Amino acid sequence: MKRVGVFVCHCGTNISGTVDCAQVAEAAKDFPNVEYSIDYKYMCSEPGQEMIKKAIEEHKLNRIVVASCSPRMHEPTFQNCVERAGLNPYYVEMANIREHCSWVHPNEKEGATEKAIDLVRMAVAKAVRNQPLQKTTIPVTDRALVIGGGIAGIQAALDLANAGHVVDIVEREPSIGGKMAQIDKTFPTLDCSACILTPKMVDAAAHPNINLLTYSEIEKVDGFVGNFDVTIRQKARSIKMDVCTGCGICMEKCPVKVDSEFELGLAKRRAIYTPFPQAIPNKPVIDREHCTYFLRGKCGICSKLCPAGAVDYTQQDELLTRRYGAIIVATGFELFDYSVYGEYGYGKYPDVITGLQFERLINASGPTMGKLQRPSDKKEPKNIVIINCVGSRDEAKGKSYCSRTCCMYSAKHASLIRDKIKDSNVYVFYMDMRTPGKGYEEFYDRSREQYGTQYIRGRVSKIYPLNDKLIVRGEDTLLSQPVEVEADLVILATAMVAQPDADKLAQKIGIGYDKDNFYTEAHPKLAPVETHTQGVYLAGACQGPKDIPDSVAQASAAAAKACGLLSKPEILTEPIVTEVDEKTCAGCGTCLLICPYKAIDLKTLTERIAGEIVERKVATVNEGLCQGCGACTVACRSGSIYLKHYTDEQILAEVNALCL
Amino acid sequence: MKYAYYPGCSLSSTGIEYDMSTREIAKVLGIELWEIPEWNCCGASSAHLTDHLLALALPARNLAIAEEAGLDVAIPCAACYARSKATEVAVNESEEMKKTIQEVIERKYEGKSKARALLEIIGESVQGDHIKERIHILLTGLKAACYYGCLLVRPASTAFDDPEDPQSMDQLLHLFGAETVDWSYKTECCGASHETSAKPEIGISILQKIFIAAQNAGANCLVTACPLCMNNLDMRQIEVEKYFSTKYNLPVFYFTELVGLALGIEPSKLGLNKHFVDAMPLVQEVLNRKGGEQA
Amino acid sequence: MSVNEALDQKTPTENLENWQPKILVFACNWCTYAGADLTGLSRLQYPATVRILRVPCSGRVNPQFVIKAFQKGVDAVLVCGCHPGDCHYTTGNYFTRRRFLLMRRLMEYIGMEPERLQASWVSAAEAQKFQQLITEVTEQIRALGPNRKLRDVQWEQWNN
Amino acid sequence: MGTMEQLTLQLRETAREILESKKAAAVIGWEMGTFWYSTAPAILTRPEETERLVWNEYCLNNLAKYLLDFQNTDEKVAIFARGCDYRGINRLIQDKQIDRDKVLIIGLSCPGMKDDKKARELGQNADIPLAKKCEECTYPDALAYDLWVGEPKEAAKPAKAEAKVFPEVESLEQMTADDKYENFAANYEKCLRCYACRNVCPACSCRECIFGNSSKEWSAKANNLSENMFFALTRALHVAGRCIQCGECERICPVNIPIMLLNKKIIQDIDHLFGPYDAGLDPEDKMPLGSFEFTDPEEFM
Amino acid sequence: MSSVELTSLKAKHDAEIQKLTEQSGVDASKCYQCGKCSAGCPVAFAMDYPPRAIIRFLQLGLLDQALRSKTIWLCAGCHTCSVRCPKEVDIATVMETLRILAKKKGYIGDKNIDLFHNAFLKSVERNGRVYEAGLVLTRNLFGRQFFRDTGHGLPMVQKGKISMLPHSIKDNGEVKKIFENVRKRGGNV
Repeated sequence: MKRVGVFVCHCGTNISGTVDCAQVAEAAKDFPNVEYSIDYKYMCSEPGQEMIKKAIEEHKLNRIVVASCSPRMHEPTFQNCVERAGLNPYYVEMANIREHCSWVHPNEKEGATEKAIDLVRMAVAKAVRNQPLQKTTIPVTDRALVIGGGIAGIQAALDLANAGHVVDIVEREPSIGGKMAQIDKTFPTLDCSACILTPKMVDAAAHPNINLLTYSEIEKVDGFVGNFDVTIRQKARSIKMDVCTGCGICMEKCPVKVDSEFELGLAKRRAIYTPFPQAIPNKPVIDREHCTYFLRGKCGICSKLCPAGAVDYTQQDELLTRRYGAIIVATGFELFDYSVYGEYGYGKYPDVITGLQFERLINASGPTMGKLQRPSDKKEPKNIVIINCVGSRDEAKGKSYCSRTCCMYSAKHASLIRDKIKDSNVYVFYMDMRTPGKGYEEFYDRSREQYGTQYIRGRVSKIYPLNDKLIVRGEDTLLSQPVEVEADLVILATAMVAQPDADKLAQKIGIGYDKDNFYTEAHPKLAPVETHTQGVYLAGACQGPKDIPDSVAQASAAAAKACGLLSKPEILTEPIVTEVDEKTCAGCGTCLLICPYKAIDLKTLTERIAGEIVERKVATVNEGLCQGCGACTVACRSGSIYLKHYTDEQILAEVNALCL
Repeated sequence: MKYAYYPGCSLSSTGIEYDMSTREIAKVLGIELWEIPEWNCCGASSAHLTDHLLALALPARNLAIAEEAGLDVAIPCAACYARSKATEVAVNESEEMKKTIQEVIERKYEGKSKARALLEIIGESVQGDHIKERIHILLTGLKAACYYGCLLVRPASTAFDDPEDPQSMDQLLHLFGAETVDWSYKTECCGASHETSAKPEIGISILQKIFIAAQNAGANCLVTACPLCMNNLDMRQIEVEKYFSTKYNLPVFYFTELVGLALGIEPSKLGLNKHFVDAMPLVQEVLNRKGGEQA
Repeated sequence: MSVNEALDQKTPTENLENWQPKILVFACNWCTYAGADLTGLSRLQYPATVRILRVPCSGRVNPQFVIKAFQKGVDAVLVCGCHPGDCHYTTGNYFTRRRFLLMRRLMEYIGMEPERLQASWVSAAEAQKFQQLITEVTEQIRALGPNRKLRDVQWEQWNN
Repeated sequence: MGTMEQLTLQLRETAREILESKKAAAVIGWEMGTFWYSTAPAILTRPEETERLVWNEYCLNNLAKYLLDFQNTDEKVAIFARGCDYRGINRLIQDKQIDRDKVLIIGLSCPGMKDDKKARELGQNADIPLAKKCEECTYPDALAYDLWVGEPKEAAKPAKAEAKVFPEVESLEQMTADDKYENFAANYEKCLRCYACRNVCPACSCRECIFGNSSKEWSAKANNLSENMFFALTRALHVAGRCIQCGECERICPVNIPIMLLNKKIIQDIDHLFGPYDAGLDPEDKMPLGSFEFTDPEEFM
Repeated sequence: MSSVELTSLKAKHDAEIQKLTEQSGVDASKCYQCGKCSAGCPVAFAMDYPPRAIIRFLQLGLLDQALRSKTIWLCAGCHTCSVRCPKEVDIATVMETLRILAKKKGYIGDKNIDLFHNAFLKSVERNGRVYEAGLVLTRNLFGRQFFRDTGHGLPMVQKGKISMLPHSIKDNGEVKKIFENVRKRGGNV
């Protein structure tokens, strides 16, 4: 038997100044199931709440309607109140007769009172249909997964580890370090990238709370916040990690030479290799695609030479499944492949290089030991052209966004070139200079004033070879004249783009990504490191182009968010989620298409029909993932998926009540 | 394969050798060309620059006749091709435009008959092994700078080859034993597509760049697929040489002439003797190698 | 009962001069409901013709609710939610948009005046927009008069 | 192309072969009905039964929905399919009601069926017009199939997807609001709520329809005009973006309600608002109401 | 250098520029003035304004300046600009549309060019094709240039490249009808 109590609040005169509260309370007495109805000055006050509690006891009320201010204001107050009186908090329903009534209709007293009565009638109709709901708790596994071992991933892992949480870093390359390890100097301070990165790499490797899983990839992510079950593929390294001493003899003697990924094709590496000398872990892997032993079954030199006997050709990929409470995605970026630019030679001209290749060319530990020479004939270039916005701000090439770091790194390159080659000329073709960072504009100023970089406002239309030069043709749009530079070397400031498989990873984890495959934050301003999937956070350039300071800052922010989650043994979940009526669900899967959280899945139901065991598919909701929007319920034709607390029945009851 | 053939005005006059060589090689390659009866001028840039509808309607009549015969149209001239393609695209993109054009030309054109560049058609017809048997002479010794011009592969949305670095002509010539050079003026405008020659100094300096680039790339001839380019590159070459007191000596060929040569067709039947920059010495050179290099 | 008879029967008995329309507003919890709260906090006035029904997301609003509302005697229905891109649940309002683009055209097609089913994006900050919206819709519906179409006379008789 | 008599023989031959070789446990086709102008769906399981199969100008039934009879079996079922059956089959596949690999589609090219009601009126010797749904058909042939009966041919498909326009919908749109409503009401005043339209519809495959399920709030007990309209509009919304335009609902309606007028309106609107879409061509495609674009129009917002 | 008063300009030409946008199907506001078009233009060196500046004129409402420029007449229509534009602005089409409009307004940037087109089209209308010797040499031999280029003329005839005899196609006046129909629809032919 439903016994409803109605409590009409005056809110001082805020409500009663316009609405005849006594009349409302009186009218409510006639509504179906209403056993008790009263008005009072301040319902939210201590005596007001006492009044409710007492009425519940005295009149055996089991549904409560409070007509007062907005539920966004005091719903929790009254929920707590009835809970203290021994009722389920979801038995409370509120009628907003202040913000939605008295305050907006001060000159329509009669109309406002009539409206308040309607609103209470609606609330009563709904309250009668409210079901008890329980907040449930989910245990939280105190272990974090960081995907990606670049600077963002390392920073996030260190912060979490220092806060006392165990962290696994999964990195698909043989070493952590990421793109920052390839960079020579960093703007705007020009300090050496390796000098500030490698200590952090060492810290991460040595930290008792951090486990490195290099040469590993994410295979599968199941579960939900606090309880992600992640399957990690540890690729066969062909090296026994616990035996290898990292002496490097194997790498010296390996007969196979292939382009080094780390040196971006500017140098060779062996088939057994570490990507770079300061790699962590500093133990090699065998590249099975190129290793003679794996290709032809012969060779085995590394195995023969290894003093520790660490080479193991029989190693297999291993799958490892672990449970994590939180995931930080820090998978970084890739560089735009400029070979789609026919007008820049489709990547055919050896002396047209990318900014990152330039970093290797000018790096003291790079293929030329830091001597700047052009790839084709090893000559020292005198006239160097840098072209900004290659692959960014270019809709025709599919990327409309500004890559955010190129203006600055081009200014850095220009300065570094002039540092190395005093009699060189550097021309930077730019469209707009974007230097919104601390000390950035000053850095750009120095590249012009101190280093004499020539800035030309215009996009280059064509590069073509003439003898041993590259003719670079552009317009100086400030002069309104076509200009040409006879360049020895052209550096393209290519854009940062999402990892080529970013979408696939996002689908595995269940997070969103934008048209450019960068991961989508939960809110661009107020939740910039969260994702729409609770417990998954973003750090670094996987969310959008970012420079090092921004990546590090975001990594620490993501770590702080993850700490907040991991520091509690369990979390409460909102019980307003959807549920499936398996009897009527036809398993058509339309709801799956609608859910933004991938909270719905199909499962197989086995049942007995006319004596026969049959199987059929029905939808099932993961309550840990469902956020209770209810969009799926509308898509369900048979009404087989419903949102608790906002069922069709409840909403229609309100509609009916409004018309009575 | 059978195609409706649209030679266009140039091919019955300045570009006559293009017409001759096209018809000759088509015979050998088994391509049946049915000349569109009483075809009209495509309107060229004159119509294009005067009235949008006129520019679409003039080629539409030719396409309509071809459509009636159920044939796609083979078009040698890059300019005629560009105009006709524009019509085909416009009709297919908009029902309204289709209706308007049909009303203007007072014929039915549904956009089914496609405008196709001769280069593309020939390129397709030589695919497969059968062509090997047809080759009489390998064009060894030719170092061709393939000059596609600006209209053949633009706009990019409807182009049959890459607008910055097209390959179809290069591949075609490779098949017949010629070398082609990698150069970056393949699709730079020669200035002929429009009346820039009303200001000769403009045309001259554009042409000069093309000749220099071809020379620098090591080419000993230019090859084109457009009678307007041909006119400009061939006839004006001497003029440019005079103007800059230099000598390029780059014979200019239609790709069809070279294909014809390789197929063993007599040079005069291909119109090779009709060039301004004497092409015969180079042709002779190739022919003389015939003994040693016969396919 | 013929159609015309049915229509006649549905003529409300109230005096039309004092008649006030009954407008149902579906408001999403995160934007429009909060926007309506702000309208109150800002003391912006609008006619007492609307009844706001709170839903978590405009994506929860089933077009069938609209038909039911008309059946039961509502004069107009407004569906409100977050602006595209601002949905608390990321994508809910994009589905709302598709559903109600079709629904609105369908209702117009069967003879419902388009003013009687409207949709609008109102953010938590757009108090003024909410005020104007309600004022305008009320004016439009007052001009149209009570809704008779789709009404379920039987239900009304049984329940009153 | 052979005559329909010849094709009937081929149909039987094909069906027999399938059943004999056990490629499928049953074959769904058509057999003669009570009258010369009627046929009925036939579900055959034994080779000798295949002699009952016919393929004539009155094979009006869409067969797709009969596949649901085999929902709980593991056996493969063969089904004859023209364009409309084919689209119906895809509808059921997309709605996960049947597995593609449990269906053996035998493709047919349809010349268009004749109007059985007219046939009854005019008699056997008269020139009988095409059924309305066939007159408007844009996909007469199965677009993909496992077997094909008849002359091999490339399936006829509309050349380019364009937003559809239905003249009868357009003319209705021109009417005044009150006339529209009167027209709508007059149509649904007649509705008996027999649910034949639902039962025959390949897009209606719920285990339990909300109409007739008393545990759900939607279905009112009353059978009055208002509730009839609710039923009509709800059904139109439920098949929105999913209707394959087979026209079976309208054909089957015992009181001749022009049901397709609602469905076509929605189809036309979907085409114009979200881009041309024909349901049931590809079970993998994005359903208009199961997806969205950021750039969808905002005409009413 | 006088300053440009932008406020009134916009209002004055907004409608016309809007129409231009519709006709050409090209939205000049997409352009961010990078100059890639002008840098790649084979005739930019001869122009009074680079193509980029023409687009800029349209953005600001300086329609007259665009219409009176030589640039629109010098454009060779090679579409290099359009192919390379990072914002997918079809500059070549803008040039064409401007030229047609300029002609309608009687702004003829280059008399010779205009005369040539008129004569060319007249020939097409009359004969269905272009045959006259002066036109056969497509542009090279036209008008005053004819004499300058007589050096080529004679060999042309000798090489059998020019027929001196004009003749018409037997099209039952279809081509003439096309011109007429275009005129009926307001075509500026």
